[in-house]
Amino acid sequence: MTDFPQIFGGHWPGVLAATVAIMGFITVNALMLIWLERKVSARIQRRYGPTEVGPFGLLQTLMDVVKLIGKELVTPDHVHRPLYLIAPVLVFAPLLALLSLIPIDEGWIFHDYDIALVLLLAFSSLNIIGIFAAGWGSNNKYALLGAVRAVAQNISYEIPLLLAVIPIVIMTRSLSLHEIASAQAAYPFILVQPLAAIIYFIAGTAETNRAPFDIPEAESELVAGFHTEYSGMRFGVFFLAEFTHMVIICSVATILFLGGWHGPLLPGWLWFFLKVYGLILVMMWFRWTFPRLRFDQLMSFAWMILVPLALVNLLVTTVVLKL
Amino acid sequence: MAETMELVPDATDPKTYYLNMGPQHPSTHGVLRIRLHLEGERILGADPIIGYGHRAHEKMAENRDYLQFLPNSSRVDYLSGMIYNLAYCQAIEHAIELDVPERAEVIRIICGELNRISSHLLWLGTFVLDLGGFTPFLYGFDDREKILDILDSITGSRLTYCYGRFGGVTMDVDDEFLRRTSDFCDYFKRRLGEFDELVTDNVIYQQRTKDVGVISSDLIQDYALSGPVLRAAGVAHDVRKTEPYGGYDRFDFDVPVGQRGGDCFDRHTVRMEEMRQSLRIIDQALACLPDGPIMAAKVPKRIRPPAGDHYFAVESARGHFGMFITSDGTDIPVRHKLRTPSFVNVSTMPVVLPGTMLADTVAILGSIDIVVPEIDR
Amino acid sequence: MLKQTLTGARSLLTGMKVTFKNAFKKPVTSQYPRERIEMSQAYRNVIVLVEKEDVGSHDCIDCGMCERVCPSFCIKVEGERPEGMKRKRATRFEVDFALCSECGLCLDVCPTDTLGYSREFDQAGYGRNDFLYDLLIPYRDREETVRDTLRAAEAEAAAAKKAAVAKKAAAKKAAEEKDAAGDEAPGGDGDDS
Amino acid sequence: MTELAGRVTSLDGISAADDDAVLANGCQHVYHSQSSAIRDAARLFRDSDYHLEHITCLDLRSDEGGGLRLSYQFNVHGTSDRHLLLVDLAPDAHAPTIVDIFRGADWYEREAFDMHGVVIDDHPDLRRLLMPEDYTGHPLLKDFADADPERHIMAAPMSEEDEGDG
Repeated sequence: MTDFPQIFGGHWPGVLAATVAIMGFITVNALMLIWLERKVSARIQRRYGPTEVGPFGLLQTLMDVVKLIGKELVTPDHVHRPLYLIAPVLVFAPLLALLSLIPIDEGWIFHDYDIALVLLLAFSSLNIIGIFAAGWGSNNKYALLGAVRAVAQNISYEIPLLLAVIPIVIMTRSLSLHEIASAQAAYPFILVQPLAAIIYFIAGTAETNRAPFDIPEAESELVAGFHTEYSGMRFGVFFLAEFTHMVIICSVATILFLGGWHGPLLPGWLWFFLKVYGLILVMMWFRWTFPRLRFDQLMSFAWMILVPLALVNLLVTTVVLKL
Repeated sequence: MAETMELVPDATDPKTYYLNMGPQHPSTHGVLRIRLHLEGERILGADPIIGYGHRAHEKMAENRDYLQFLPNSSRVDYLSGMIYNLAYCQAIEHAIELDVPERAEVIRIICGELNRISSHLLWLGTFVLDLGGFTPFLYGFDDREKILDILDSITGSRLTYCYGRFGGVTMDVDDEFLRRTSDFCDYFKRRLGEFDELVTDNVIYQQRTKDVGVISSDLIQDYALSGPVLRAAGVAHDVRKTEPYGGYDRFDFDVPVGQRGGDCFDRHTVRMEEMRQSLRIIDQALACLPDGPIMAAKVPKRIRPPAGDHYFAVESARGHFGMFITSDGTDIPVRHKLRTPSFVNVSTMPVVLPGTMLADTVAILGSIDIVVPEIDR
Repeated sequence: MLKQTLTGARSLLTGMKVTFKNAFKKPVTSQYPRERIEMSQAYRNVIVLVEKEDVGSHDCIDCGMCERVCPSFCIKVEGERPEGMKRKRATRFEVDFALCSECGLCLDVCPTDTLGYSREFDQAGYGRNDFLYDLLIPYRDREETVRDTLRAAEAEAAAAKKAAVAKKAAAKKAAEEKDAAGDEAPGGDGDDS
Repeated sequence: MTELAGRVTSLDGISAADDDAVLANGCQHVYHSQSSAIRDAARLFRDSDYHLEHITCLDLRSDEGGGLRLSYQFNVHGTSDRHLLLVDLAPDAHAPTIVDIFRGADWYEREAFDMHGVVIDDHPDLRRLLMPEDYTGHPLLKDFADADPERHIMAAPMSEEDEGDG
């Protein structure tokens, strides 16, 4: 294996360089995704979307970010200051670590841990602490409601998410993302695990708080949910985190079910990104098509439908593998 | 008796809290404020506080002569301004016993029904928006825009039409208008199928609306509900049928009723069906549009209804809209009471909301199709 | 339960099909400053004084009907009777468009039909006084010549009328004389226009 | 006169209005009522499946006297049979509540209190409806003076010469 981490080594300068690279990717990626989201929604709704800044309005989000950065950071009087200030950081920080775990192509990975999948699931649950800190620290009823909903939702949907991942782990006998992806050279696992793939994708959409599961920030009832009181770039960081989280969920889905970088003709990394952004497009398509579920329906959907289905799937997988 | 809330929250009960929904809130459709008493996400009490959009239409009516109130009439409810505008004209014609030429009557019906469809479309869009679906909102607006273009071509305005006059209408329709209207009808019949696919059949949409916010038949008499809210509860009452005004008795249409006992989904199906019935009326009206004048020959220059009370009701897009005009024989009314349907529908909220979830509040408010300025007048 | 889930899933897919189809249709919005939509023929905006062919200018006679009928009280008209003329001419016609509600009642009552709607649609301003329009501006510079021609026309019309009346009276007188000679009826002829 | 109208007029304090004296265009039956009889009448209408269409308050005060008047209008679903109950009140207006009979009367009564200053006795929650709670005055009274008279534009009635048929 040509070790990508060798380029940076295990040393501090390497870690720094990796961090910078990931930060750069996160920023550019979020800018493009926001543009894409706006274009997709516009086309679905038979509008044009951004057209003015740059070709096809590509630079529109850059301008928006410049505006957000230029804005005064307002800290309302009534907030719990430490929590309020640290919340955006808490939401954003775990995502940096997560991106470093994703193999983009054969050997293109910063750190190929043996337990990468566990690490990934653990880290991706961390940002809920940030969301709750934002809701609690804002000292605002809407924000608090949004935060409470977010916590309940994320905890509920972790379970089907995990249950959908376990069959893959059983099949490959590995927790390393790189190895799981490599194992799919012949065929992607979605062909043998379609149910797990669907459950993973639904639960993943819920994990990222995207529509139709966007109840923590349900704008029609909770104004803006947990980030009601945030403005300027603090709000921007929440936004950045949401889009990065989307990339992570879709990357993992690609690795687990869609065969990672495997594909004919095109180079591996290109296949990988094609699959990831294809999934992201589907998520956007969801968002602009469906109404939002109610909170209790969301919970019962997780516990009454997704968890039993995932359990049955797990059972069937183990039985079949044992035979 | 509706349980009313104390003005000071009960600080001793740490499990419950008060939430001011509005006056600035994305889903109150204007500046409505509802004080919600909540336990977690469950609503224990609701107290709508209105008046933020109060524009004193009734006081204005007492300070103007009858003709000068005309532009106000469509501003009472700006989403179905045509219906309200024509209703005021019809009320005055009714009071001074002025006959309207047949052509003007049919034109009024076409415009009124187009306006009803546009109002229902806006309701559909905002209601799905309240439930979190953004796209049907813009599809609804797109079709509504087509109606506004058609109405714009004869009235010159897009929202607050001042199209009716006592004794007729201001401008005659031309062939272009008739062609566009019938084209729209053909198009919209197909389009409604698309809305059904995208919205009505959607499982999430059904989950959010079925058995939610039941405004049942026992509230009907208490509150004198009207319009789609009443019909969703199962009573086939339509002012256009019970007291046909303005020539509605010439047309053949059905009054849809709800099948599920008056929940949000019933109100949805009733409105969808009403749009189809409106299309039916327009089709018939286009086929039978007579020639002739569009203004009555003898319209008195000074409108002086005989002294006494005059009540005139129409079926607006939201329900029974009544005008209670008390005249003393001069050209300025003593009192011009506007009995608006949203006012009645929102006054049921303290009874309907308790026991539902916070997200349902938004759905229920959306489903009864409130227009806040119409509540406040 | 399973059946419900399946029909639910199918309805979701149908919804996605609808949005997918719409995503490839042409957008219905227009890019405003670049494209402009043509205003409808009936379009209403701030009122203007229409140039009348027979006058060569506006034909506002300061009757004050529009001022009185306006529900928003946003019209101010003043006029004077030019020397040697019977009809009045407006010397001031102002509309506070910030108050106007475009109801069109003023157009309805205008006896000379000289009021019309302008075709503008993109007024904007920084204060409420920016919408105080003086409708006489386009006619100011030719007002004197218009008055001269009107005066001449009026005189001509009056002369013609007088001649006609005189002729009529003469004919009547002749007829009366013919009918009953000796019966003197005082002819109450005087132009009462 | 229908059977219901007969029962209404048989109540104490209610009499049918003379058709010639009172014009109520659009209403089939008109009654004059004492304020004490409103509740009985409302109960009767409720038992006959009628609903309360609106309560309107009028300011009829003039130099010759007169006071406020409440108009209660009842109707029935399915057909149309309007009954209008006119209740003349003294200038220091008090009226009984009918909220316990028709819950929908709640806001109408609060509106009458807010706009005309009619005190509704025994109303469970008599607050202002449309105006802010700290507002003084009752805007729909004829002698209500706006705090800023400059803003208060009165209509200029048309002059007598304009009268005539168009």
